[in-house]
Amino acid sequence: MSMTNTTGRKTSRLDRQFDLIRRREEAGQLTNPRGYRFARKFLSNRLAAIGLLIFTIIVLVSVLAPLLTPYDPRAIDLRNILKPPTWAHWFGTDKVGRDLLTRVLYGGQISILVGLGSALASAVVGVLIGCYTGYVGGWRDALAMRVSEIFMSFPQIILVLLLVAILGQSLSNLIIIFILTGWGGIYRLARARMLSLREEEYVQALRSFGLSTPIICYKHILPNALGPIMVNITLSTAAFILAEAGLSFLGLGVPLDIPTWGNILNVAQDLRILENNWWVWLPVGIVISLFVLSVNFIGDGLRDATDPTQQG
Amino acid sequence: MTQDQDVALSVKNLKTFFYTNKRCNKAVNGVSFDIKKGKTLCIVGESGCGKSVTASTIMQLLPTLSRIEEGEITYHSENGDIRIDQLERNGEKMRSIRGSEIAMIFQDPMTALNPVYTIGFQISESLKYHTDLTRTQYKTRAIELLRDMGISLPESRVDDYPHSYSGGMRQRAMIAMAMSCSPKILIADEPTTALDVTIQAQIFELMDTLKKEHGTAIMLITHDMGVVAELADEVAVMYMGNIVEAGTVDEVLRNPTHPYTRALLASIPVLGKGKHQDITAIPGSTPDPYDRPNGCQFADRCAYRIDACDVMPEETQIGRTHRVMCWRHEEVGANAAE
Amino acid sequence: MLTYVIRRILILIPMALIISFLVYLGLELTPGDAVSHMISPEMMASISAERLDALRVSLGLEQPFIVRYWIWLQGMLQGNFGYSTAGGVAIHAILADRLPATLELSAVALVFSTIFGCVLGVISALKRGSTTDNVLTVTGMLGVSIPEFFFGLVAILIFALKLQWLPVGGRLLPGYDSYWDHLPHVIMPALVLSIMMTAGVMRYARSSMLDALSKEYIKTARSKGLPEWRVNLLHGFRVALTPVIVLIGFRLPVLIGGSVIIEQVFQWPGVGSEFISAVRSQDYPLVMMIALLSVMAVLTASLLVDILTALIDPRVRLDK
Amino acid sequence: MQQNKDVILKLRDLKAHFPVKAGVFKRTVGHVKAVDGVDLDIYRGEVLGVVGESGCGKTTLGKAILRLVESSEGQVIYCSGDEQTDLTTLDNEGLVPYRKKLQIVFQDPHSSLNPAFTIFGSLEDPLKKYGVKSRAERRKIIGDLLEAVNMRPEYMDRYPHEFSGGQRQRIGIARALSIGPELIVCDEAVSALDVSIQAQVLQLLMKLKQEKNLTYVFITHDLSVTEYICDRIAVMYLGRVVELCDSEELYAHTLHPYTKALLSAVPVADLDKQTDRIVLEGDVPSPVNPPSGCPFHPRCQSAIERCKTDVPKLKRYEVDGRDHFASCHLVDLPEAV
Repeated sequence: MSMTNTTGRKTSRLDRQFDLIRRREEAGQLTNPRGYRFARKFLSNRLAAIGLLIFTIIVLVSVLAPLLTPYDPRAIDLRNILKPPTWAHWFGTDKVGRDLLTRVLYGGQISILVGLGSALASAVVGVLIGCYTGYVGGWRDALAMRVSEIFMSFPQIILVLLLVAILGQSLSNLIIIFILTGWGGIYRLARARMLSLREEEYVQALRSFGLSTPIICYKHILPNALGPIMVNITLSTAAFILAEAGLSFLGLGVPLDIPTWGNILNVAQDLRILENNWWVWLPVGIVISLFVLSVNFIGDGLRDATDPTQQG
Repeated sequence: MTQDQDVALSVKNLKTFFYTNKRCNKAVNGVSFDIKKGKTLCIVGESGCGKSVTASTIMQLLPTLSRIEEGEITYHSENGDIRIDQLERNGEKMRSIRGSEIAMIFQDPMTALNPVYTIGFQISESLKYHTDLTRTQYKTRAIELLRDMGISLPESRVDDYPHSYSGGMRQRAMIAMAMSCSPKILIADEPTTALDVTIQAQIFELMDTLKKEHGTAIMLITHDMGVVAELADEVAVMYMGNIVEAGTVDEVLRNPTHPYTRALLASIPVLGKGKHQDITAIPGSTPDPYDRPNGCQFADRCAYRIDACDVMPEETQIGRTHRVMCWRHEEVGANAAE
Repeated sequence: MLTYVIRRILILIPMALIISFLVYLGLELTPGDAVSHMISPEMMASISAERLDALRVSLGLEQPFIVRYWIWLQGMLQGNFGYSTAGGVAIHAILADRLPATLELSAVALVFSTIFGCVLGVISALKRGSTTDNVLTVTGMLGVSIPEFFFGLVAILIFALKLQWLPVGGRLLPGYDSYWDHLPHVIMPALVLSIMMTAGVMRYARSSMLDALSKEYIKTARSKGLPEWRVNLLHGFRVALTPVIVLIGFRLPVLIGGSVIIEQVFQWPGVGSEFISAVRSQDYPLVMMIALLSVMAVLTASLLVDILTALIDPRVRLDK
Repeated sequence: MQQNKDVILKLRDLKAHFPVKAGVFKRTVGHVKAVDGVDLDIYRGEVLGVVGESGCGKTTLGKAILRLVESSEGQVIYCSGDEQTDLTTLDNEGLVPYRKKLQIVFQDPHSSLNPAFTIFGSLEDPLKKYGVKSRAERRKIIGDLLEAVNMRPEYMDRYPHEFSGGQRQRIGIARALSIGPELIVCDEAVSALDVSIQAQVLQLLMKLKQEKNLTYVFITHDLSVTEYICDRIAVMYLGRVVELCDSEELYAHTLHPYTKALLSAVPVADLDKQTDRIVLEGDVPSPVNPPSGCPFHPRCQSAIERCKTDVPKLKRYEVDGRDHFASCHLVDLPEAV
């Protein structure tokens, strides 16, 4: 079937796409898509699908670490110090002969826990406060806003280090600190969404029935704000994983005896290791980057899938 | 068809399709009409009927994921005919027509003006690209234009930003911008839908004056039959991408020959006819553009439906200017005359 | 406009006061003798216990908390930031020594990332869906996903250790102090820091630009027959610029955070690496002062951003 | 006065002012006088039209009746038999029994339904609140409601985006009906619909009114629709009612110059009925600083000196033996009537 292009302009890549769509449309092959529009759009985004795959793989191998490797992440083996990758030790061994692959896998458990856990927990805090104060407005809103402004005017790493200096170094402290520094962003997002959603007519309809504020704002309005909130959770997961890695790299994050991705990288501050023993820091650096990249891909995919203005 | 001397722009069998979300929407599916000098052509129809797309197509202001499939848009300029559909979208030739030969005003004056520039700046942009005026003359001309459009204190208003203008004033400023280079054709895409009736009356009076004084051809897009009755010289009624009926305003409103036109006129309350006027609702709703009926697009809602309606009716000329797309137009027309 | 600026400043003052109060609270709660925060260690060593008590009284330390805070605040405003517990050095001297290095690094990164981020973001948005756009998008994504210190480590390995083009770290060797001598030192940390920032700015500039381009007035501008560059830059970019500037203001904390780690990686003698060593040695006065300083920097930056957006966007300026 | 009719709602000097804040300290520098002293009686079983241009306060008036916006002064008195309750004095709890009697239908079919819930999900919570405990019963009620608005009961498990504008508007009406109200405020209920759908919804509203003995306050800017559907019409300008009378009376003997201009400005889809348009000058003034005297005087073509200083009161006139209220000094002049 030949397409008549009477306009006489040269055909472009876009034109060829259009021709294909039109041909299929006229042949009746295209029907209104069924099923979840959201899932379809998300998975048709190639990067998001790749991201989801990488994310799943890394999470799975970390969680299943005890089944996948025969080594103990803390077992010191002084006969095998700083060995390059071999069949026995795929990622080689570190300064005290611990198997690096094992440490990367077990480290993933902690790093992902810190990243995902802090992101979810700070999202819960931020959303609970943001939804309510954004909906009711008035002095509660003003107060929450001021408090978040104070938290957010500290650069995150400064506040984290400040709290580390005061509270001391431990895994739970780190998560608490991340929640304290992380709730502000998602609070603002939730509040901003509320400010526009509370003007929607269905909200006024609910108010005209005299329904209670928590039911209106958490049950009825919140689901409509979930899209951007989900995107924000993925982005803050990425940010927290980077922050954990950075802090542990400096030796100020998770205590050094617990393996985390950042703690493994800590030794790379030593220039001799940096120059001579690439396997100690390069693989784990790549794993962190890949994981954060996959989370960011997922976040972008979520944003496109939840944004109704996106076409394509 | 013989070419009238006073036709400013003619559209023949125009098809514009949209390709969003990997689907093909035949938004405009073969429409033909002429815009005549010094006359107002009203294109009337409900949302999604393709009336705005037709306007954007003439200006080549379509979004990226859409294209002109077929048909001709010919602009009869003083220096010979120009086939607009063959010009490059944002090419030099198209740009030289936009704004200077054919100008457009939009539905929502609140969003159609750039909030970060003064009204004067936005008017002078047109002047800069289509006239030989100097920089200093821009402002004088902009003030003149604003005064012509009935804006009080134009000397100070010209330096204001759009958000300090009211809706009616913004639409006047839009018209000032559109008229700045004395275009031959003015396309108005629902220019008063966002405005109040008293302001709408002001804007229509202004457009009427422009038509009379400058001989501008006006293509007015509207959904309001009242506006058609008051302003149009000619009417084209659109439904789902086709012009189902077209003709002079007398022909179409007094003797509607397409069932859709008839049903539309019967479904709207008319001011002054009192509480007991007969109103007949049109059953059903407009079809999904991706799941259109095969033949006549109105068939599913039509009281005159027959089996033949499964095939798209042809356009029939029933008077010199009156044409209709319906298999049973004779019976419909006869009923209307009763 | 003036009302607007005054309003912004008036909002800022209570914020600054509350934060300084919190910092003082932190200082009081952390271990250490309050006197030692306020007088120099030499003086401390040379006086007797009775004199010390007398000094406490004269410094107002036996007074209620809020009064002590007031005295401390007055000192702060006169430039008396107290003394570091670790080295016993006056904090203002440490800052005077370290601040220029940090400012140098941040300024380079800020300017570089703003310009390149905007340019690349705009290109990406204008060529939406093209190969250029896809490549830029994925690159940008990589840029925000690789930890900055890892990026720095790879850079050190390649350019300093393997190729030996640039020094591993530090700012100036003793004895060399002309600007050209220290240029090689600044290149790597500044570029690493800039590239991280650029990716963020680019992603944001792209979406902001796409947003602006979808507006109705873009259609109006085209309908006037304006050339594409004018439509895209004067009508699109000009409007897209406001959120980008706001973002850059918001990213200042990120920049400060990034520079803390980058300074450590490259042994750059700035405030950031000082901060980390202060945290490690639990030198609370210094930790608090640097934190306070960074907050003040953020607050000042947000004020500047507000004024800047008001200047380029009449809606902001004339709204109030 | 029409004493014989049964009043359902009395508005007495109702005002809704919103503060305008400006300056360095965000002090209140003035008030948007959205509704500025409205006295109205709404009779049981009637359709009262409230018309006016944007910014005249008609929507605020409708929402103030339901306490969706808080009024700053005046009373909204709900009458039932001898019982009279001022709704503005009640707290949220006290208001609950009256919420049941008064409901609202909104303008925008796209934002009036929650996109995250099915129709059942959106409609069931009010029913729960008003005592329908079992889920099966709620499904039954909602199914019946959908049938009442000419839709299939099984549609209750669909999401709003699966419906067209007209269908959504009918669902909005079903929602308003769900707890059996006596009075429904229709806030521009058909304005956002396509003309071919408008008539369907209008006829549905009329049918329901007959069946359920409802009272409507019909807020709209479309005078043609008002004439067709309303028994009485109140014309608003800058927060006040400037003219109030029976629908036919308003069109037959227009008293207020603003109403005259408004009526003449409406484009009529009838070639034989073209009238001379009265084109008003200028825009509606800001409700923050309404003009002195009669708020309409700067745009009024027949304004006299007195209009600039004296605020005209809404007075009763008798035209052909029927009540007709208007607030205009000119009507008092002997040559006017």
